[in-house]
Amino acid sequence: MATLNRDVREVVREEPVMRARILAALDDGPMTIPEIASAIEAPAHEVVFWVMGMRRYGWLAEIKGATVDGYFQYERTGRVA
Amino acid sequence: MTLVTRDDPGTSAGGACHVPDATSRYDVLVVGSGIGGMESALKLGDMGYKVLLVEKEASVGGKMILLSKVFPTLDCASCISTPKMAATIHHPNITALTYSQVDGIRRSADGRFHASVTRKARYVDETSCTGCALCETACTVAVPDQFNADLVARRAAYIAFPQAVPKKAVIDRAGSSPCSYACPAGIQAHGYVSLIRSGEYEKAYRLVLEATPLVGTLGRACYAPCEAECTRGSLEGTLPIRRLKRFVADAHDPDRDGSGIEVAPPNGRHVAIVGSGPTGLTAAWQLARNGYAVKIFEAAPVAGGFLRLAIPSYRLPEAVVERDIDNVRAIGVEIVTHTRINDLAALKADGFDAVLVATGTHRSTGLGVPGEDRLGVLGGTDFLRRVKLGRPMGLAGKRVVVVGGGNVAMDAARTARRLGASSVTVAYRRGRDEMPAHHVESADAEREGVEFSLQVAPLEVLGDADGAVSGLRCARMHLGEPDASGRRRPEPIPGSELVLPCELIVSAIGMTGDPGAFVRQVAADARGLLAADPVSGQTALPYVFAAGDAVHGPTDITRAVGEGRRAAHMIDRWLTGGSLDGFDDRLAVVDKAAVIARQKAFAVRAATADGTTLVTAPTDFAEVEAPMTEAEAHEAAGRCLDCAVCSECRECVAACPVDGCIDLHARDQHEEVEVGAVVVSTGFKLFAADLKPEYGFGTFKNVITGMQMDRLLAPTRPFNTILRPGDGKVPERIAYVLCTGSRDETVGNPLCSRFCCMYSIKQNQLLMGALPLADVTVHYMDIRAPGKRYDEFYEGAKSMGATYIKGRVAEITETPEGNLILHYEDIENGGAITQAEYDLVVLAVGVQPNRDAEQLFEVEELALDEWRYVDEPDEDLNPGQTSIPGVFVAGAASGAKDIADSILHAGAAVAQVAAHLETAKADAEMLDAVRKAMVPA
Amino acid sequence: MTDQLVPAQPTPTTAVMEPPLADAAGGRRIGVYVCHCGGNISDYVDVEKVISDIQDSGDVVVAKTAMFACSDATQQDMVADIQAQGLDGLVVASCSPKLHTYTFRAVAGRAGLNPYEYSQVNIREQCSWVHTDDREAATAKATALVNAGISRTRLTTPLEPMVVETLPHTLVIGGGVAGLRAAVGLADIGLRVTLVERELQLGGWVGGFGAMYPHGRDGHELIATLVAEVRRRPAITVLTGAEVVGKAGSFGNYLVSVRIGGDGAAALEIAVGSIVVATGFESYQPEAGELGYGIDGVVTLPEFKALVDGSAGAASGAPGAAGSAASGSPLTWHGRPVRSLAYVYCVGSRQPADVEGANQYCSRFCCAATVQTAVQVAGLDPSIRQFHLYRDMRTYGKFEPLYTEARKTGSVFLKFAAEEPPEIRREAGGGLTVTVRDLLTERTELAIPVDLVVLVTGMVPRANEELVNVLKLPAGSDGFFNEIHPKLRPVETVVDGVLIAGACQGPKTSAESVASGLAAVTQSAAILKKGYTELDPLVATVHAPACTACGDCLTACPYDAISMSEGPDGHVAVISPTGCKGCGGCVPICPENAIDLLGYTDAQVSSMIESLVEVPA
Amino acid sequence: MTASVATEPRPASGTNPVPRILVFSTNNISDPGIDLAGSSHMHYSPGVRVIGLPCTSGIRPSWIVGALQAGFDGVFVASDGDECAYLHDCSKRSSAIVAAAQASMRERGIDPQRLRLAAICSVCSEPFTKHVQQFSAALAELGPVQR
Repeated sequence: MATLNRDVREVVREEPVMRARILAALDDGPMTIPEIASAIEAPAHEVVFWVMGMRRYGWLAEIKGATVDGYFQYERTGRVA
Repeated sequence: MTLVTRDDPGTSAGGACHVPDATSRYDVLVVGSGIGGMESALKLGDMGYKVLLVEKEASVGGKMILLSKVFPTLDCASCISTPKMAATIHHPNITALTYSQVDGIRRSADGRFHASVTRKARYVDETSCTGCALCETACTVAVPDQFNADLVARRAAYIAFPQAVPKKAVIDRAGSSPCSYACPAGIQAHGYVSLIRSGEYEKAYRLVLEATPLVGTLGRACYAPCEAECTRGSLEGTLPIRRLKRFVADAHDPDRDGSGIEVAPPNGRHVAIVGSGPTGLTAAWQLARNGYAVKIFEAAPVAGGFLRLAIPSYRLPEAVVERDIDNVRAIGVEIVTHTRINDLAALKADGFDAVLVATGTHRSTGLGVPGEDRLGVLGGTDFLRRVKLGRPMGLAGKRVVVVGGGNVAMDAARTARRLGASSVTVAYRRGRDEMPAHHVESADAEREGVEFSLQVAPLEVLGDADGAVSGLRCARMHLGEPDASGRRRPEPIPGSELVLPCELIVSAIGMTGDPGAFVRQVAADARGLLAADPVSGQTALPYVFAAGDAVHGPTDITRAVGEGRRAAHMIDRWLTGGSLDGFDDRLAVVDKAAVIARQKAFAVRAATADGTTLVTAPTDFAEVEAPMTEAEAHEAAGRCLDCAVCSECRECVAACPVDGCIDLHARDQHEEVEVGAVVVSTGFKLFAADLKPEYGFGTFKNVITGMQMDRLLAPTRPFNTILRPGDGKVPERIAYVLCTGSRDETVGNPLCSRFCCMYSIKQNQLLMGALPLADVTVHYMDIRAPGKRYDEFYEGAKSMGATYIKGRVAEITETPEGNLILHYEDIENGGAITQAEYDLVVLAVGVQPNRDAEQLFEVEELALDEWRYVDEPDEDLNPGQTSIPGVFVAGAASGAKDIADSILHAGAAVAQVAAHLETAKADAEMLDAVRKAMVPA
Repeated sequence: MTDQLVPAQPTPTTAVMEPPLADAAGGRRIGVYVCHCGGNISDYVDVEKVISDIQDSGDVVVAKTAMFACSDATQQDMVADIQAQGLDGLVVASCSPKLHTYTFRAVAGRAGLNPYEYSQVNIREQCSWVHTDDREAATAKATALVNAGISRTRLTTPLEPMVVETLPHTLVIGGGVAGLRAAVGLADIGLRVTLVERELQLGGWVGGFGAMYPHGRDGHELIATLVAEVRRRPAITVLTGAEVVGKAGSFGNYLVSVRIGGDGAAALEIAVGSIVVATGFESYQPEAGELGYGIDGVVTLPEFKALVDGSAGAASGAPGAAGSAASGSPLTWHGRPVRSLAYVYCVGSRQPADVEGANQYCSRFCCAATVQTAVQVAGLDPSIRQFHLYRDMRTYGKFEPLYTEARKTGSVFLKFAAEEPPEIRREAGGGLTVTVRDLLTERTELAIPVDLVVLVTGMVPRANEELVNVLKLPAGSDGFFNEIHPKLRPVETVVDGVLIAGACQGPKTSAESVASGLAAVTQSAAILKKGYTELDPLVATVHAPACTACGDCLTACPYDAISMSEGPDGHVAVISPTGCKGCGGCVPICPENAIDLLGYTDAQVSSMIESLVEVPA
Repeated sequence: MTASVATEPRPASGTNPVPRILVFSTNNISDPGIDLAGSSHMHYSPGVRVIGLPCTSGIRPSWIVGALQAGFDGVFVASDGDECAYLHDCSKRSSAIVAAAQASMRERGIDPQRLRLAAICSVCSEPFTKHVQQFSAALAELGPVQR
């Protein structure tokens, strides 16, 4: 797949585009990164960038304390714009 | 491709040229504010010396502040460095310039140094920024965060890191984005694209409104010079920037969204604008929002100039223009039509403080051949105007010849097709490639069935006795040498005539101005173009400004809009007593090659489909280009490369609570300083791990560097906890590969990097504390723990359960789950090549010299050692002394050092700096005494 | 130009109330400023309500909000208010004190108000931003915080930074490479120096070395150069055969006693501003039998280094002059040619923790010193076979090429495990055999016949109890002197103005010792160069009448800032304001509550607690 | 649960909506950590109020007891731990102060659980938030101090 090893700069740059899709995916409830990746059909390592960027700027947050098979779940915080 | 020229400092104003103040003097210049630089500056300051500290990043602190904890005490790096950072900034004897760089240092004959320092524009006023980070939250551009070792995004507007000192934001701008720079209308193309990418369509619409009310119009009829410059054009294709603008214009619903226009309170001044084309409308818009009372006088029955009188509706529907003009009316601009102005002085007498003449070029140039006065010969603009104003003109069954190769010719030809002409032929004297019409226009015309008769020039209009046209006699041409315009000059081929039979001839070979009755007040040239100052647009009558096509001849809408903005700016300056300049303060355009070079690779995306539907024989004036869907627009905007990093979307300006704190007009400032000594404390670079391809860094997502692990371990970490970057999993089996890029001739570095063993051991301990279930294995060559309490620290990690395996790792491979298989030599257990699987691998990258140090000195070269670290010619007795007298090196700029050794080394350098300054002072005093003694009594 | 279109921010509502005129005599006149921070505070805290809730507190004369407290305009406003209203206290409720303490102290200073009469109240980072979800509660909390700031300010007193005059004179103890370089460095900065050396001659260890790594410089020559530099500087007084036997006073003004000529000799009194301790190290002396030590042919690294230096001198200086010519070997031990030798590393270093009095530390210098010596030996005669039995080769940084060079010149490296050290025995035939299990070759046990075994002995702390007692120098668990902070303050000790340089602080190379000697110069100059230093006045004080002279506080202070003094009413504890670091650690120790930390007095903290708990009606 | 579970009615409603926690922090280390919680826009109870000191080794036990008697429901000591720049035995001293205060609290019938100590470093925004949230919840269960 051509997108397997995209430049970090390129992946990070797409966070604003991917935001709507990720937030939409999380409308149904909290998800782990592999779950988000399959929901939006994107590679998990790219989803890590988007989720962590969105977490940093307050769109989503992890559910503290518990992991599912070693993965944290992330949920919407209510920030919309 | 058009070459974009760099900003000419002579014409770009707006404070770009900073006149340096008189040279300021300091005792010492310290370059770099890592631990070595801070220690040097603090100690020199304590001794009473005046220190100038220059740091290229937005905060002092260097690399130490980014660490989790420090070995062997496991002190929190932040806790022990922030007090030092604050002390540095607040020291009464230290002037600390962050986000600044030393451009060059020259030693003068008296042994003192002269340095040029650039204070890079932060675009944020340091004194009024409160560090609240609202700008960062609002920013629409995401870039990798260098302070988090690229593990997470930051924004173009950002505060370096949570413990930054000073805690002030900065806006990351590499220049002007090519698209925005190319826009003659001054629209922030990059800005609205980045807003669309964020789903902020209404904000994007309003950003365009900042420049012009004609959003929908430009979204359709602009020839998009931005797209010609789009860096993405060299990849799979340019962004559809124009259509994105149309998308936001279409998405804007005034009833739902409101006008969103802020208007300053009336300032009591009145401006009259003659002509309601794009120049006049834009000028009116800008002036009215600035508090002026504006009235537009339009001779035609409708407002809009060419937008309503020339551009065919299939390209630009009337309703779109009307909606845009409503914007202007909505802020109180009065537009009177059917009113031709003959006397500009009368307007002044009527109470207008200034007048703008923006009458355009509506008069078609004649063919200049016999018979052109026949019925059936029409000027291009006249033809289009008749159609646009709805005067019936059935062309059913008629043959039409359009003479000319410009956009008006194409518009006329395509219009004629729609009116039912049986054939439409464009006659043009040069070839297809030389046609001035936009290539899309000529291509679309052809697709609609327009024929082209190229390299022909009219000789005579043929006709019948009643005066009706029957044909156009033409000469065939060939192309000779290039003329002044660079195009090859057409020359008739003797005896090569032909006749194009037709019933209607449209002459679209040029347009001229029509200065009308006020030509006695404002001079015009032979083409009817008004005389005005090329920069300000001011005419011989000081209160009269002229702008747009009426001055420059026919251009296009986008230039006309830009002319309107310029005219409004100049009129405002003139009426408020300012000098007539300062309109264009764009930053220099970024180098597209540099933009491309920022990325190692690009994923080629699907180019956006153009959305135009054309038929061979169009019969109506319905719009030919379909709108974009939201999904298309969102996706297309997502292809933007953020060439200038900051998109100038101005969201930060809107979010900042302090008025005027964020100022995108700020510019770099240059200072000259004179100092008695220099401390080079430029630190080191970390080895670029991808230079060891066998370890897969950059390819295997769960292979990270030691610095990345330090960030993951720090409480201000990029993720919510220690997770592997490949999929966000909490790692259970973690391996370290020591000596990555050190003790390794294959990468040209035979040296040991000195602290990688120790930081790895530190991380081992921290990992075992944070992830009690995790296994930690270290693949090492020799564990180098040669410092106070270092070996004890190593023993501590072993007793906590970390495993240390001697032997170099040959290769790392990846499993489909993203796990990593290390192929290594297990030296102590027989030396066989063994494999082990881990889910996270940390490469303990070593040190590389920071080549910045080499660039600092002009004339005299700063000697480097054989590994390109700053050389210390007498390290045994004078550590920190360099090859240049008065220049000292502190910390890792002279070779790998850990924190404690950097502190000691800085201390050593400082003692010698002080000695140097004292000697220089004593010498100067002695010289002074000698001079005094020589003065005769 | 569109910037001008943005309408001006609404003017901050400056709720200036009628200033209540002078309170009852003795009352304070406090000005309170509550910042909007452009919404960062006022969006979540009703700052107007805060003002109205606190304005009637006693002593508040001015209470205002400000859009930005830190803006120039507001600062000018504060200055004007302080002067016009005769304010004697200032409370600014805005952001973290880390951001603007200096700003508002300066405002107070400009207005003629003592900077310590100002209190910063953090209602942004610790209020509005953490309670964005509850405006009412955030407002109540902000009011309580401001009230606490007012309470604290009611009890402030004007304080001035203490100025300590310092003597431009440093005592350097130790005439090795670190001490000599420090003396030269101090003199070059304009300080006077007294250098005290216990031995009769200067030079220390380095003075005994020939070529040293990594630059091949000769130790004797380095010392000769330094000694010449010392002699050239009239500001340096050298006392050899001398020892420091007494110290009184405090930093900047110490009086030290130096005894010259051994026990019983008269002591010299010298007044100095700082003391640089550069007493160096001792070489580890193996126990008899430890790795064969005591067997003829088993030598320590310094012994071997001397042998090699001597041979090198002989080889280059006068060929054939030494006895080596006869044997045909440039290297001989007790007349026997050395054709092969083994180095055993980490002798006296990295000892297992379970050994009594183990030296657990790594001695840092010895790996590089040994490989450098091996290269030297190979230079004498490349046919000499050299075996290195090591644990980890620690040729850190730029020393790594030395290790490479040693391998290139024929040295063989064998790695042994700590728990399986090599065994050394003398064979009947007179030769030595070193037996080692080599980890690098499948743990093969090798018996290597050699002519000489070099025990790579590390550094141990120099025993010098008298000096430790005189200077009250703390030592770490490894026995080396302890710095105050191992990362950031490596030459300072808990005793102000007493600095440690060179290997007395921990194992170092010669060049590193020089660097730390110079770092101690810098540290001395930082406190002595100006002739005075300024100290923060927020220090502990004793309320003498309450003091019962129990002495508990004396042991509580690691900085020796507290002493017992004879007062008019008997003994009382006295805290030296220049020795006190202002930590307050003695405050809770005092059973009589007789100690207060200025700026954080019992009365102030108690009144702040009262204000903080209060929930306004 | 201890015997001090609310047996008395709580004070008049509205005066004590959330447990009030007095925090002693240190100017150089823990206070910046608490500030960071703010600049990261984390949330904790508005009952938390902070007094900054140079070092937690300087806290008088009487301040702690006094705070609890004056109306605070709990006291949290955010100490420097090993990062203390003043006292190498800071942790030990701070613990001793806490122990002394708890002894004094016991004498007065105040549950020693109302006093907590933790090392909070300059970037410990999350740990601090977590500590005071948990403490707040625990104090809510304990109910008001019986005075």
